[in-house]
Amino acid sequence: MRGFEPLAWVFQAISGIAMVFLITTHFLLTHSSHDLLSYDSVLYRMTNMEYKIFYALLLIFVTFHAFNGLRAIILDTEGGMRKKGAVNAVIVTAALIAIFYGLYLLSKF
Amino acid sequence: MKFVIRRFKDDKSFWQSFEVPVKKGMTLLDGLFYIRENIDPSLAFRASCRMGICGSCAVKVNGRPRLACETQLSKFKKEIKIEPLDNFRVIRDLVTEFEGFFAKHKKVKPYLIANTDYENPIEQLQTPEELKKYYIFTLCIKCGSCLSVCPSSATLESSLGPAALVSAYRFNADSRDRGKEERLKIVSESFGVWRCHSAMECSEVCPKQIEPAKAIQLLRRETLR
Amino acid sequence: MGVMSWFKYKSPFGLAFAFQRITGIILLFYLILHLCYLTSLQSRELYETLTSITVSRQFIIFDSLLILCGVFHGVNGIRIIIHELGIGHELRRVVLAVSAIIAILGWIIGSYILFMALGD
Amino acid sequence: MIDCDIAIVGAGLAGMRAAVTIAEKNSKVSVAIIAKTYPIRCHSVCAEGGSAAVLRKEDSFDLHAWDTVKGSDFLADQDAVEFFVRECPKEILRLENWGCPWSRNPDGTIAQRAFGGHSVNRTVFAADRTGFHEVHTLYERLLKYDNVEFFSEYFLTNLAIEDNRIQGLSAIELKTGNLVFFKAKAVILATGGAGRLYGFTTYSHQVTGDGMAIAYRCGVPLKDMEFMQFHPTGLVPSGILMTEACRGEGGYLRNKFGERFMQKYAPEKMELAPRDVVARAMWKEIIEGRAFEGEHGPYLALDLTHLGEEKIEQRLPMIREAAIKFLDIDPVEEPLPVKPVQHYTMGGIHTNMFTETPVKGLFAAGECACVSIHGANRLGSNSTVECLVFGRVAGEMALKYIENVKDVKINQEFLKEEEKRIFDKIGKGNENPHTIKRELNETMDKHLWIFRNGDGLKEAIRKIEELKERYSQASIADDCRKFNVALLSTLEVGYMLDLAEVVAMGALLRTESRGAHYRLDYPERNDKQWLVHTLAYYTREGPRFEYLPVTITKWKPVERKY
Repeated sequence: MRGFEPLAWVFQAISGIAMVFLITTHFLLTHSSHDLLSYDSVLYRMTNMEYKIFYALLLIFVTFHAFNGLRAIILDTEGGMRKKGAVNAVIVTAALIAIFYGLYLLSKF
Repeated sequence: MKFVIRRFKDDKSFWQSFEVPVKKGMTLLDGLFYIRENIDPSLAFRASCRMGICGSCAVKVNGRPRLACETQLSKFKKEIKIEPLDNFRVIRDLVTEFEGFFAKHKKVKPYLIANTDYENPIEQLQTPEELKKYYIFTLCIKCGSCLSVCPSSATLESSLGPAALVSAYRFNADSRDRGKEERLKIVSESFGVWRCHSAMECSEVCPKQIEPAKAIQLLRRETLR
Repeated sequence: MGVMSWFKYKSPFGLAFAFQRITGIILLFYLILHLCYLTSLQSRELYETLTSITVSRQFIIFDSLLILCGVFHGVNGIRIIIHELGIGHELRRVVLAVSAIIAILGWIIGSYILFMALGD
Repeated sequence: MIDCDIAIVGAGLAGMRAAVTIAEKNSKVSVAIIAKTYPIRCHSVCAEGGSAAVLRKEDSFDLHAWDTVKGSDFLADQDAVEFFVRECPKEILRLENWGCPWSRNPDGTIAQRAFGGHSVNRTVFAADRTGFHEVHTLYERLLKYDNVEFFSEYFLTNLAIEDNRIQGLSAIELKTGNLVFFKAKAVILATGGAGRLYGFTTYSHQVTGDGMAIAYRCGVPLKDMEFMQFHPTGLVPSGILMTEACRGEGGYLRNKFGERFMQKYAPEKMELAPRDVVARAMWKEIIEGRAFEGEHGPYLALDLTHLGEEKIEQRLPMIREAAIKFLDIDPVEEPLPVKPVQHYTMGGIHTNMFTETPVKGLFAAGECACVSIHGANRLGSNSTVECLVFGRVAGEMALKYIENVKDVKINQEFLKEEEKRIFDKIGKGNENPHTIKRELNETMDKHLWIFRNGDGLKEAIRKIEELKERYSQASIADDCRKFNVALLSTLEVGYMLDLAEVVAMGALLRTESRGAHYRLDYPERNDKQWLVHTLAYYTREGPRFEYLPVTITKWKPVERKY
């Protein structure tokens, strides 16, 4: 294994496949009928432990996948590649902020 | 048939049309030679073997890179649009700068790394099955078509590009080679295999059908070990 | 050349690549929007005002397009993962056609569910 | 001005092989490879069939040498041939060690196939892309060394020679259009043949014999230029080579009655007789009306249909690909239309068996040189391996030579003269050089083809003189220096005219038939008078001819029968 890149690649794929299932589930959970989006039912889900774990997982996968994708787009440019270290640092920071902020919100319910 | 050619001269670029009489079996390269010999002797393009093995004459034909020598004119209707390859700097007319392309190829150490004796060479055995593992990837003629359509290479000039990575894989998959580690170190840098996002355009345009995208993915898999 | 260079190529594979990137960027923005929603859950009022705007007939077209983005990104992503495993390269046209069909089906089904859920 | 120790002109098999040797033996010597195209665009990539070498016990050096000498119609220098056959196997194995994907036997050893004129299966091959793989292997090997620098797309214009010693050369850098001077202690010419003298030829577009012509103008004699090889199977109408391996793998030649006509001409070897024999037989079939008639003239059939798809796909994939792409004919199902095509220049720059030319420090190897191992007719698969063997020798000889050369100085006059000649003198008239070239091609195709006769040759010489006259009024219709292809083609045509003159006059003077040179008015071989090499020297009035006896060691000339 050579550094971070192969790991990111594999995890990008794994998170991608996982998300197909997780997001489909999330979509059905929220859109199968109108009431599912009411404040009460959302709050019910947010306070339930199983749902909490489910959403925490989804949050981590989505955030990683999205920011890693963004990283690829930026590194595909001349400027991005010149400041590769900075790009990586900014992306990791942004992703971590998003994940921790999301987890913090989840934990408040 | 009308040839519409994108020309570059003295840092100016313009489109120019030529009328070329077409006979059965005539190729695009024959057409270009017709123009050079009878209409405009200054039309610059590269050509050598005219049988699809030297890789000189790749140009963009109606938006898609092709070897001029292998392109039958009968495939086209009235008009044919010819441009130099994308992702290469144009020197003149259809002639593009290839130094960078070859420099990328050189970067991946595209030669057999093995303990051999120059003065007293001995025959190394290799079964037809071992040969078959990499043979298709030896067929790269370095025409530059793949690089010219690679979206990563379009935005990032320093990425190695399909052809160089194919070369790296070709040697890594050779049973006689002992230089896997060195080569993997180079291609697993971020301008190497990680700049491929499987747009598959290289495999689509490769005139030798060697599937560069596949080679890159196989190479990428090796970096996991 | 920037983003426009993604669209220079004629083959459907290059187009799929370009759309993968664009839908990816759209979905990234949607992710940020989602985090905002999550924040709004702190207050019942805020949440209900937000949903009353976004979950409505006027918005269904955007929702449907979002589903298209998501389904395309997912299906095309899986297609790429298959090829990145080193398999199916020779059959890539077939794989592309099949994934296009799956994506369209997914989009229609998703939009239908969405539409039905909206009720009256 | 670029300074280097050894300059190699030409980046084909021979040139690159020489560079590898030099780099391998001495990493301090700076090598410049100057070539008109990028290295892997050279014509060597078009070699298809294979490379001959004695690798197995059932074969022997003497047998390979005898086959070569007999094939050459006894015009080959036998000491050179003996040296050559002993070196071949090593070169094959070296390439193997450097990564060449030779085709293999099931047990992993290098496979060998049958070829015309060889008594046993001796031809090592890499499918039907042998030259392609050899060139790529050498090029890639060269990327390993730091002291070799490529100057790709530099067009050689002249050699700087003073007191019979080489000092360097001048070349046009195509990208900028500037004239560049290379200072070198030794120069190796490996510029290839002169096939584009002909219209119907297997050659790449750039093979115009520049190196030969420049050496000739600089006073180095050309040897045996009248011997031009015609390959039996060129695809009609493009002239794309259908390798001899087609017949080596068991393909048949048929006339319009479906007969394997070779049984009349070479009952023992049939299709696998040497190329001159087969080409003559085919041309005879054509003349006597037993050929097919097509829209591009008469042709014969190369029948591979009985070999089966598997064998063709494995052994002759490129042939199949080319036939489908260019003619829409699948050789698995249908015979291919072929006729003899100009294929090889046996003659070239006069060198001894150590690749030395009469000029000190100037070496020549590969097709542009005439060591004379091919004599009057080359055997298939001897040429690629010749490039390897004599490329290596040239490299070693150049290395040895520069040991005793301190520093060279290019005469400033030479630089000025050359600038003037290229940019001020040439191309001031209004004659289209391409028209001249076309007429030259037509003349060569008509009068210097497989069968020649005195009257035709005289007519050809007259025509060439006329074209030379017109050439002095040639035009260069391009004022931009960058990648000036008009200048390039004009220069090339000039070189070709000089060579054509040598070929035609040499052929007229040689009043016998030997190997590839067949005179209808002198149909017999004449060992008494003509067991000699032709040497052509440049003079202002045209070539001056001298003759040199052939070296004979073991094998006395006998009647040649297949």
